Amino acid sequence: MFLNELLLPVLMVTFMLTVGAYVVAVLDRLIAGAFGAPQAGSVWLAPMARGAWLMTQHANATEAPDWQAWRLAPALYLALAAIGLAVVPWSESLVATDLVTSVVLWGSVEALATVVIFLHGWSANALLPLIGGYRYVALGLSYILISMFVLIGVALPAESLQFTQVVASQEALWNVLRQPLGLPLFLIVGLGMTFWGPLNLADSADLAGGTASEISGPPRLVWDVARAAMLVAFSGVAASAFLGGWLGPWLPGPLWMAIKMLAVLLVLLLLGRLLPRIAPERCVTLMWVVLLPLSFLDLVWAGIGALL
Amino acid sequence: MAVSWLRKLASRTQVPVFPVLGKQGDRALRYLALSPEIELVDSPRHASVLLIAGEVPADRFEPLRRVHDQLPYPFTTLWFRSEPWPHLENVPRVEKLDELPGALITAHRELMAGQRDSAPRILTDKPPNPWKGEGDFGQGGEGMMGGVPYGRPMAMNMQDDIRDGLTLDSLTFRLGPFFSAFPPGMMAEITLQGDLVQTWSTQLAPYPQSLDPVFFTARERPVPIAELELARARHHLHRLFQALRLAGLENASLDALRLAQNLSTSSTLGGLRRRLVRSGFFRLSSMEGGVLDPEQARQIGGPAARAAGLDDDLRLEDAGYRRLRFSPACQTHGNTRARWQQTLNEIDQSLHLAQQAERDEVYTSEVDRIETPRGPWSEQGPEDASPLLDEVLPGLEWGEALATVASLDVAAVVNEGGGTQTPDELRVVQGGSGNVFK
Amino acid sequence: MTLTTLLLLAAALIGIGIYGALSQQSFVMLMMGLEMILNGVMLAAVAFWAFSGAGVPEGQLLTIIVMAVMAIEMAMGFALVVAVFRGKQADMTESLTGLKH
Amino acid sequence: MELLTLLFILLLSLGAGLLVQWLPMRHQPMPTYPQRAPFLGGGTPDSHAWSRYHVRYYPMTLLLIAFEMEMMFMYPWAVVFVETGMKAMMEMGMFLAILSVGIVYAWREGVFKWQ
Amino acid sequence: MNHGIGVDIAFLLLATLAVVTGWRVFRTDSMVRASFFLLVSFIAVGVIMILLAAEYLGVAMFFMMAVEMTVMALFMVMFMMNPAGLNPMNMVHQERIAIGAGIVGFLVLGAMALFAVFPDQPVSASLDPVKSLGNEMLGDSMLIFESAGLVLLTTMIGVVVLSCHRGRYGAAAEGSLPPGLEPGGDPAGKPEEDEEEEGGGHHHHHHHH
Repeated sequence: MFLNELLLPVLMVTFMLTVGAYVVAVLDRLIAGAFGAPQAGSVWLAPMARGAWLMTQHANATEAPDWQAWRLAPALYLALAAIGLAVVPWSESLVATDLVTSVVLWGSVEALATVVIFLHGWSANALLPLIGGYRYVALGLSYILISMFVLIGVALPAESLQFTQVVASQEALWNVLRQPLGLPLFLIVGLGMTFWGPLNLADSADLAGGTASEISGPPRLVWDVARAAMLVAFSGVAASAFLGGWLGPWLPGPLWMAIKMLAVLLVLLLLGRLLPRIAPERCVTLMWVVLLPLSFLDLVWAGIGALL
Repeated sequence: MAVSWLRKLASRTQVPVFPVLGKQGDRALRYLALSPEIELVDSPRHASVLLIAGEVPADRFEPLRRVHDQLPYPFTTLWFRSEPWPHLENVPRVEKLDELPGALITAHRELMAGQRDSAPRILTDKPPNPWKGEGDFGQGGEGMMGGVPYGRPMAMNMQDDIRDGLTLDSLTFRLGPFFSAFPPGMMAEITLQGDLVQTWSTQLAPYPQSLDPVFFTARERPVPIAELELARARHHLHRLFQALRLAGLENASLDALRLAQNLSTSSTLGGLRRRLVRSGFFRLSSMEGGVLDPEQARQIGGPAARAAGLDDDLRLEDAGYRRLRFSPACQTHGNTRARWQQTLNEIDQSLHLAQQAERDEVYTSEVDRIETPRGPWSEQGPEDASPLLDEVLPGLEWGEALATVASLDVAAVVNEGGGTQTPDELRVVQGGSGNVFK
Repeated sequence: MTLTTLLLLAAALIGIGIYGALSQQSFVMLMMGLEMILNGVMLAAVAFWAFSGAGVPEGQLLTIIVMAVMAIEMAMGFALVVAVFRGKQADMTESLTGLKH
Repeated sequence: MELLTLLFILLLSLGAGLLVQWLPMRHQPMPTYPQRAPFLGGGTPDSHAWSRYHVRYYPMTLLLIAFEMEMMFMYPWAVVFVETGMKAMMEMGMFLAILSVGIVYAWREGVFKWQ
Repeated sequence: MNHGIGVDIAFLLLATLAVVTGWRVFRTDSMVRASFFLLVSFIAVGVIMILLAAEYLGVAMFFMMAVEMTVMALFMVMFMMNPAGLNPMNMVHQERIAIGAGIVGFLVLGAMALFAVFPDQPVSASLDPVKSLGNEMLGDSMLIFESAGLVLLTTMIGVVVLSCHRGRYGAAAEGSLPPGLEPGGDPAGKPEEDEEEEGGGHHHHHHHH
């Protein structure tokens, strides 16, 4: 019992955290290379070399930071990614923690991510990180509603708030087809919660790295790994909610899941490379005035679909 | 044991370089942007090597010392075409552009292998204000807001907010001259309330930029229009590179740079432009800010003026251009979006002109009054327009303000040029093969 | 974990909340005190629901309504703080003693 | 039991995150004051960055609090939606309509702009 | 309700966490820390709720409170002087009375908890709390549900009216501000603000930059 209920989940999540973050780094590099970024050396070794360099670099300090919060924020972000990974089902029975309300728990992870990223920007007590943190809150408070509507949409046909049930309800037809608006909207949420690519309002170039502009060495390593791990956790949730999770012919469930997660990751990283960073003000307006009504529409669509 | 293994691995990473740009250092920046082993970073905290590229004038030594001391240990420095400070020992200096990436890699590897010590701190370890021993916990503050807790005073509300009725604390600071989103060498004192610019005063003008030698030649004798127009397009593409990098379109920015490098009369802008339009660069990025009124537009001149609806262009007075039936294209809104659309149109126009001019072998006829990519050059060359920013930027959100700075080409033009470039630089600047006039 | 221990915890939270709401000078900190009281109330409601309400759904509904009260209190409270600050540049309870100014 | 596992995973990853930061830093000296000054491209700030920061989107956050409350009602509704059928649909339609009025009003008032 | 020793330990730890962080809220100088201490207190209570089988309410507590406390932090920082507590401060009044009231409150409520007799009717294991809540909301308590929607709409409108600049000064200042007509001059089209609107003792210097 101990083995099954404690050790196995912990091992699964740890494995996914490390391997997932590595895969994200490699994929992003490959995509950048495909779009013409100059590259040298082995793509496979590069993330490790970078990690090793960050481990040798000393950690920076600012004049009067909020020390506890500053060091806690990257670790907490990593912990949130771990929780996200823990609720992702790999097959009917292979799921780290099968909470009855795991869909809501994921919503909470999204909300808490906003807190953590804000804290990261705030606690450095420096101007550029501060602006980054506040900008992120504008984004974080805007995408959360969209995410919730979209996830409630997938909970409707499942009649449950549990990801295993949500996957099981897609036996006949995947949600990506049943609720065509859902996945695109949800992908935007994913870019938002990892402040990736077009929604990188927190760590942007015009703030010299934003919330990360004052950190170096190991804290930066944890922050980067956490961000990549969050992307993996998100792609797991997206694959379960919209792409039928472990469902699929021929191959075993976990393998299907891995393939689908990779596909979602690929799309996210592509979007990250193709789109420019959105202006914060435009982002808020867009989220509330265009995307939120679209997510209403998605919910109504999902509702009608579930009743028919 | 384990540590040496870690360091060995660390030495194989892409070398994170924080560039400090001196005069004409932007060439090195562009060269490094396309070097595979080098990663240019925006914050010294993310760097292992501090690169001083080009000669830094004496009035910027103090900021340079500050940035130098802001790199976390272990780090090293490299001086490119500038004299290292005498009190720094064993500091490598590099002259040739194509040796630069190699030198940076060596510096990083030696640093990781322990063959080279980390650079020393230059400034004394003192807080900005003495504070030890004051206040309840020795934090240095007094009462609620007074004193200098931890060496710095607290922010106060100094001025009313210019957009919203709420008056909260304003933050005043000086940004630059080594901030990557600024034109090289520019420093400004900025007051923010929230992320909104309240006041902006440019304190150090950007370094005068040197144009392609062909513009200086054109002031002396007629030159082939094709060559002139290619140089113009290249100048604009270099600016586009900076702006796209700032906007988070790293790959597109490298494409712009490559296009600039390999520019020839057969180049077209179509692909890049399509890519920018499709990516939503004109719709998603900060594009509404920095509207110039006609007076301001006249002050700055050049494409920025044409983007604000003024159709001044000295090329109109040139018989050679008249033969090519040149007429300036304009935008009306005068904001950042209009400026980039104008810039893209002008690059396109330049390429077309170059193509036609090459076919018909057209030369310029005017030598006293020429249109540089920065603006008209009649009696005097285009002058520094950075004070204009003080009027344009207040009221803008931070990202909008920086996008506006990137879209305005404010730096003056150096008055004599051409002769200072070494052959390898020319190759880099002109991109090797493409140019038919060599 | 029994009903009694849970109610003691709730009482402790409410006690802290009462202290906060009465002692704090600034509006926003005062609101924190109120939130803390509601925190205790919600815990008590769920504890009753779980241990002596036989799981009637009204118990859960009560908690949700307390949460709604909290949200409305916060939203309106902050809006008022903004409005007051706009007028008086102050966020202290003392500054609102007189309505004439 | 799931909850305890989840708590365990949380503590473990949090601990790992902190440990990776703390272990190499044990022997590192405190950086000098010039290094600790905030990076402003060589410039200096007049004051600490911590201040009464003017959040330009504050009306939006208040709107969100009210809005988020709705989500509390939506989740249980989703679970019983199919078995309740059309009635749930109508009810939620009404609910969403009320909310949309709120958004449209807020938009017209310029709430989503930077104040 | 039967549960293992693990649940008891977890409850004890969480209860301690909730009380300690709850107390720290009023004892820290940094406003951001205060709001996030409150958040931790809420989260601890939320986890206890999940332990009590209120699985939905507990988790909902996380996301509700995460958002509310973020907003709380934003506003605390906006309106409190010295928001990060760089200088220690103690902004309390009538503290003795408040402490007394707090203790009395705790004692009275605690005594009720200890001595009152409550019916012992635990939740049956077969109950699905989320479903029962949903059915209740769509059944008997529908009126509450719908009126909550209306109340929230009123809140939204109230919030917008009270907090928005535009409602008081007209729409001209929204969006980006036009540049000055002459160098260094006032922004074009900026409405003249009504000096009488502003009471209190603060000084205005509108047109000085």
